[in-house]
Amino acid sequence: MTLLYTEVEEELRAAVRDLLADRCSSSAVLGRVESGVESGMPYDAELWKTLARDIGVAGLLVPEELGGAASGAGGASAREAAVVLEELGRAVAPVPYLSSAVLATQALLTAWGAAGGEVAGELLGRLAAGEATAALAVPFAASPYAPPAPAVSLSEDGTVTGTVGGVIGAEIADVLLVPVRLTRGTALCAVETSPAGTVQGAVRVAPVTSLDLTRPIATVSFASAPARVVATAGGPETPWVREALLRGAGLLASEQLGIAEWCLATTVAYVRERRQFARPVGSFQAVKHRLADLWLEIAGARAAARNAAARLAEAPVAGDITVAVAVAQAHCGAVAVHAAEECVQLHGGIGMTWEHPAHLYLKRAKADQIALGTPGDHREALAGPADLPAPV
Amino acid sequence: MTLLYTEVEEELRAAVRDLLADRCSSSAVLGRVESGVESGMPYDAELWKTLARDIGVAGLLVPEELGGAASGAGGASAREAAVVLEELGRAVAPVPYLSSAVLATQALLTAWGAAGGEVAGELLGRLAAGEATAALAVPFAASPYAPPAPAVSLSEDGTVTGTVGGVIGAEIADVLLVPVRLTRGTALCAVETSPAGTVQGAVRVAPVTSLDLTRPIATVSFASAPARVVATAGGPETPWVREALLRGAGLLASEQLGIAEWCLATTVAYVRERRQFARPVGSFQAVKHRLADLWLEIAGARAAARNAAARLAEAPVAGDITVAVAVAQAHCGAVAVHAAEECVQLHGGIGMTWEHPAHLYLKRAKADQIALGTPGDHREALAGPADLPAPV
Amino acid sequence: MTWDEASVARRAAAFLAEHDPATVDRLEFLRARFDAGLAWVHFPEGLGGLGAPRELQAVADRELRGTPDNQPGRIGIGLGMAAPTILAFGTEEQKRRFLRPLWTGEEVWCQLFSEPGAGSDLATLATRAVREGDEWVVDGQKVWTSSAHTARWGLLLARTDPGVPKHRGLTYFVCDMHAPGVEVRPLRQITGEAEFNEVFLTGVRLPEALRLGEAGDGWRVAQATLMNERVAIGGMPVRRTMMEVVADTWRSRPELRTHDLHQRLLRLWVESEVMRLTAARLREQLAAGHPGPEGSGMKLAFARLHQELSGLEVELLREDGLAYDDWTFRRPEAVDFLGREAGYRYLRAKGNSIEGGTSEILRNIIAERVLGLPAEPRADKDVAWKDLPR
Amino acid sequence: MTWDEASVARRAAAFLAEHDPATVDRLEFLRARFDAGLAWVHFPEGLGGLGAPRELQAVADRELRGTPDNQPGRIGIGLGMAAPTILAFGTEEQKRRFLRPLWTGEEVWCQLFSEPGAGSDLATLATRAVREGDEWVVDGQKVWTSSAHTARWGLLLARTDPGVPKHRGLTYFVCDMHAPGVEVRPLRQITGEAEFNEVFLTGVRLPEALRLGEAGDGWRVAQATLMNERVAIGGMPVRRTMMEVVADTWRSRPELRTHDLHQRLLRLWVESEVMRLTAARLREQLAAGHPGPEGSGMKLAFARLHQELSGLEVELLREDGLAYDDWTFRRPEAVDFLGREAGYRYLRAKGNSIEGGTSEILRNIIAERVLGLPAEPRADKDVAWKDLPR
Repeated sequence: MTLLYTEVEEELRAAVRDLLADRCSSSAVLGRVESGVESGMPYDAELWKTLARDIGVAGLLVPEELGGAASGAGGASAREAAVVLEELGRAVAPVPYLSSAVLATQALLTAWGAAGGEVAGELLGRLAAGEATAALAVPFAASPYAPPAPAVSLSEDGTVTGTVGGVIGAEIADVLLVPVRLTRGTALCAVETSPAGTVQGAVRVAPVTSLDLTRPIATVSFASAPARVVATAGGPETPWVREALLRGAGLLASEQLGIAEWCLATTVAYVRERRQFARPVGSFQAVKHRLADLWLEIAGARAAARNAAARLAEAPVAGDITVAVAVAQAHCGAVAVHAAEECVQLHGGIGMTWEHPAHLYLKRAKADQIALGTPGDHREALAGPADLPAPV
Repeated sequence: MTLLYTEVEEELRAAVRDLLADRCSSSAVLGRVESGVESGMPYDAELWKTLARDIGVAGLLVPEELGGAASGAGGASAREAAVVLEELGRAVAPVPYLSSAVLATQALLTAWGAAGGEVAGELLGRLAAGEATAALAVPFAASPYAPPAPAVSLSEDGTVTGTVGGVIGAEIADVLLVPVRLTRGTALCAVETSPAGTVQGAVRVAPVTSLDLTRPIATVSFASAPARVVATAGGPETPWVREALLRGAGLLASEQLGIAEWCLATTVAYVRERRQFARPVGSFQAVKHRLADLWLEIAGARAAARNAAARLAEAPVAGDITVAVAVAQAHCGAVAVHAAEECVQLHGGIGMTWEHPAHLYLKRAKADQIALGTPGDHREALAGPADLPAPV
Repeated sequence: MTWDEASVARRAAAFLAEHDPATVDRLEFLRARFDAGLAWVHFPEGLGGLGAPRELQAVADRELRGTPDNQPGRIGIGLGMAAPTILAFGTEEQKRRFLRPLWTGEEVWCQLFSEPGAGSDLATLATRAVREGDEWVVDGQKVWTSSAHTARWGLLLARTDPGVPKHRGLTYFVCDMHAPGVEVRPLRQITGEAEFNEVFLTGVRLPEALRLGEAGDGWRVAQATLMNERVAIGGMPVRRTMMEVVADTWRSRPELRTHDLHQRLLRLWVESEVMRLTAARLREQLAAGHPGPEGSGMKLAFARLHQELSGLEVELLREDGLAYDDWTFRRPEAVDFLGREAGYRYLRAKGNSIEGGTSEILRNIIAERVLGLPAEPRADKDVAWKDLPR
Repeated sequence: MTWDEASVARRAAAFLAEHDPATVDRLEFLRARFDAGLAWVHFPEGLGGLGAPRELQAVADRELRGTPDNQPGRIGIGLGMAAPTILAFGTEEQKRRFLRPLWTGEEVWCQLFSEPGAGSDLATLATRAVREGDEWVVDGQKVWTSSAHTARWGLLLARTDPGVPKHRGLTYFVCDMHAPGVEVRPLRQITGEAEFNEVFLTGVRLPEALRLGEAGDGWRVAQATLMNERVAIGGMPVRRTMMEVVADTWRSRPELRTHDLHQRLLRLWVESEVMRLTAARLREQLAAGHPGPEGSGMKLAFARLHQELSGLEVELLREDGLAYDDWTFRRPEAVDFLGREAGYRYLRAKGNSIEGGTSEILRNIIAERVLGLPAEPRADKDVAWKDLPR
């Protein structure tokens, strides 16, 4: 296991970065934010299509046998997905990668690994090929250590009914994966949203005015929506959700790393140029020391995020990944926010304006801090593995 | 109520400061530390005599009717005691002011306020006049929110037996005030240590090698030592101890303020003079900003310590002083340590040497952080009054 | 005469006897109050005051409570910055012309200091004012101007002599915001709304009579304005503190509590209390006649606390913290921390460490003016402004 | 030849076959190991090495585990700083003279760089070396010299030309610590003990043969020494980390636990783990041939974490934290965080952010060399050392 980037990973990074430089500049993202509020479609569907199909990022976690790129023998893995997330974070790219290719995909992978995973396999194939986009209908703020009980019920006629708030990626999803409660146990259901397979009004995605302009949340309601059962579990738990949240949290660290890196690089570039008192602002020692401290935090974030990705890659189905994930999230969640806050502050007034992209990163970083468990949740989860018991 | 210093308080400060400048320089304190380790007497008894008798600091909390200077009508109060503690902190003066004139005195004042307080009254008179020095035989690390159960027992023959660790001021005490357990309830007993009234070996004060060189702790053992009962209580609590710890904590904030002020002033003076890279070190912006932040913390410490002293002065016997005390301790305990740590760091190598007095302040500040409840204990105590309940 | 509490109270009673707020028109009432010297009692007679000690203003306010007020939130810059500056540096004529409608709220003021290239280093500003006969012709761009779109007058700092070091070539003007060549554009912020404006000045002609203070003395006049700005920010009355807002959220949502958040909240509660006590002590010092640069410290502490608390609130709210109340591009008249939700508070509080002097500049001020630490080496003090590196 | 794991292992086996550690005298064994090229395999042949890649040293160490070692803790400065500097800048004769007894531990080395007036600004040092014939006469005072009292040789940086800017007038010497005029006095620290010394140099005569590198080139030679120092500090192997020590205290004393301390400890555990991973990643980078100034970052993080953890441990211990283990004035040969108690760790850790480059200097290095931020205005770069303000 290495904490460095492999050559293959660097090539993938270059491909994604080139595409984003071309199609996802700050001004493009700001424009998308404006139009997205009006149209109700916050994502750049064309960009997403290019990423998913042409570069093939959607299938990085999906096994080769299902049409993806993942394999235990040197194929793609969570390490590559992490690199993609770094780049997407660096660009605050409005694409449903985390929601579809990570969260929904991980839920399906867990279901596929269990018995009777045919539906999961079929869905994974569509996702990997970039033919469909999915979303996991679970609040983005849910903690992997306390996944919410399903709020949706499955009727005997095979339809689902109920409402889930705080969901990401639903606006662009062709398939919604919904945890549902059964009389005994739980299930993961798949609901198609595209016109062909659905009843009018059976699925409603209501956008919520969101702190994060580039990845807003929505409320998803099901009213007797036709559903397929992807997997079932006998107890009150929803193992697919827990696994998706935990692995999603581990990979989110790489997105946070990307955010932090953009903020540091942009701030460094600004304070090198900006002059006050006939000197570059970046020559003032207090500014230098703060940026040095931030650099050190980010060096730590890189190591922690790489470690989480590597552990996830080593344990494609299960295994003890909690420590690596929790350490990465406890650290990276705070680092991204710190970096974005310093970026705004050290840009002075200009960083407070709508036209400067800094606020997009601040909002994304703050939302990410809450997403998939807060840093506090992840620290708390370490008390056991670190053998540092709480007071009694 | 004012948070400023009154003229009377400034005069008292000037008198104490002049005496300390004369008799308690850094080099004198370092010398006392060396000789104290050998002789077992860490305190400067002569200096203490002058402070207690000539300047009259020992009686600031003792009512005029008992020979002290305190009165509700414009006499001395906790406000003046706080000013004395600021100056003693600023000089890390090796005198038993906190142990005798604050902790022991407060325990006696609480006992005197209750029924049958004649013994307390007599002792308070001796203390106020500077004729005797007392110590409260309770661990200095005890929290006012969880005072320890008495570790000493009172026999029917009127003698006490048992051991108390972590006590300050015992080496120089003529009277030890010991909380004892009774068959039913508790009592506060007074044990004389001076030859006249004691049995050989009945009281033993064993010095403990201490972090704080200028106010070390000791272990006090009683073996059938003759004692007088000062007060009794029916329940398991020791109200005199709780009150002494809480009020002592409130006044300790002023000592911490004095420590922090010395550290800031000394550091500022040093970095103004010390040159590196052909500039005063104090002209480097990172150093300036850190010292500005420290100054702000200390401005807060002054307001909080003054507020605690003023509240204590307004409520000479009881009343709700917890918030003022807890806020002052939660803040000042950390500020003193921070100031001492910055003092060592910004002095560079010289601050790490035994010859420079910075370490005396670091050790005192660190010990004070533990004393009479840690900052965490005081914060915890605020959850109720601030109506910020803990998670369930 | 020497005013005391009783005599100010009598004056107010006599005024009320002659002007019944229930019947007199609001504006007439305010003008009469100004003329009676009960606007700001420490101002001179004839200029809205009585020449009384400043602290007696509280007596006048108490006696006149419930009568029409001048909506101080709307005209904060006029009251807090323009009025003391005009009083200190204005001509008799300027004082008579400007102070009355300023106080009654008939004329709103704004401040035209900051520029895109001159933020913390205000003295390096580039807006030019060139004398032509008995007029000045002004060209340049200002930014972060609140109330510019409602203002009748602006406090303008402009460069009149580029050939001398930057602090010495500035002159202070009252800018006629209705003059041709003044263009105001809203500046949208990260909160979605636009509290502030950019102001473009193109060939704006200001008569000599609108110069405030001597030509070349603008920096000194501006210092008075800025000092009053920081006092105003530090001493602003608040209905509820940020701590109270967050504490209420904590109390009302027990299911969101964790030990991590609890410990952090207790720390911030202590800090908040310490800041309250520090501010109270500072006010006592000011009242005792010992003002000082300590006000900079309060603004610094205030910004930090606001940011920490508002950040914690969003985190505490979890799913609700992912939502925002409104991104609509609006033009509010004042900051409203309490009327909006957690996300807004978090974003708006970021400005607290930038507006009215960044926290970095405030630390410099504390280090140099309070602690007496040496200034950094300066390359720009004795160089003509036009020769400075840019 | 090209060395690989197998051939180094064979070499070690052959060496062991000829030198049975059970029968050969310890010093003889070490000398023979040096001569066999198994001391530091990446050094040239004849100088204790094989000219092999650095990472093969681990193979030699593994194969020779359990045999007499050179007690690296005692001779850390020789191994970590003197050896690479001599290898890079020494003459053939100097390498042959010094490296063998250095490695075997027969000769201890110390470092004579810092002075009372030259700490962070090392290049401003004032110790003079004046040439007289083929000798140099040295006068000055050095400080913070560990091992000076046991050292045979010192790495000395002295000023040989005060008439040029400070970096250019320095020369690097090997100082004979047994020469007349060298006086070593212990320097007591806040921990009570004296790890370090002051060294007074009075008319110390050093032959030309002890000059290391060119006259006037001392700064460049010293940079090599310092770079190796920071690598050494960052990469020091530890038996147990400070985190493990504090965690053990936490586990063994349940009655001392509070939520405040628990939350802080969890934060530090995460930081400690992040630092471990960062160091592991840095080592991978180094092994891959991409070294960099990032090592400064590790030292910075290490100091902070050590200080936070040791401070928390004292606080956690409460009454036991008020005690100290020993104030006796002792002269230890090495720092021992583990053999002493919490109070010692707390005090000693304060030095971590000062020794070997203060945290302030390390932040400057990161800001300038890693982030490329501009240097501060410098007044001392082009001024002759003798004309600098003091």
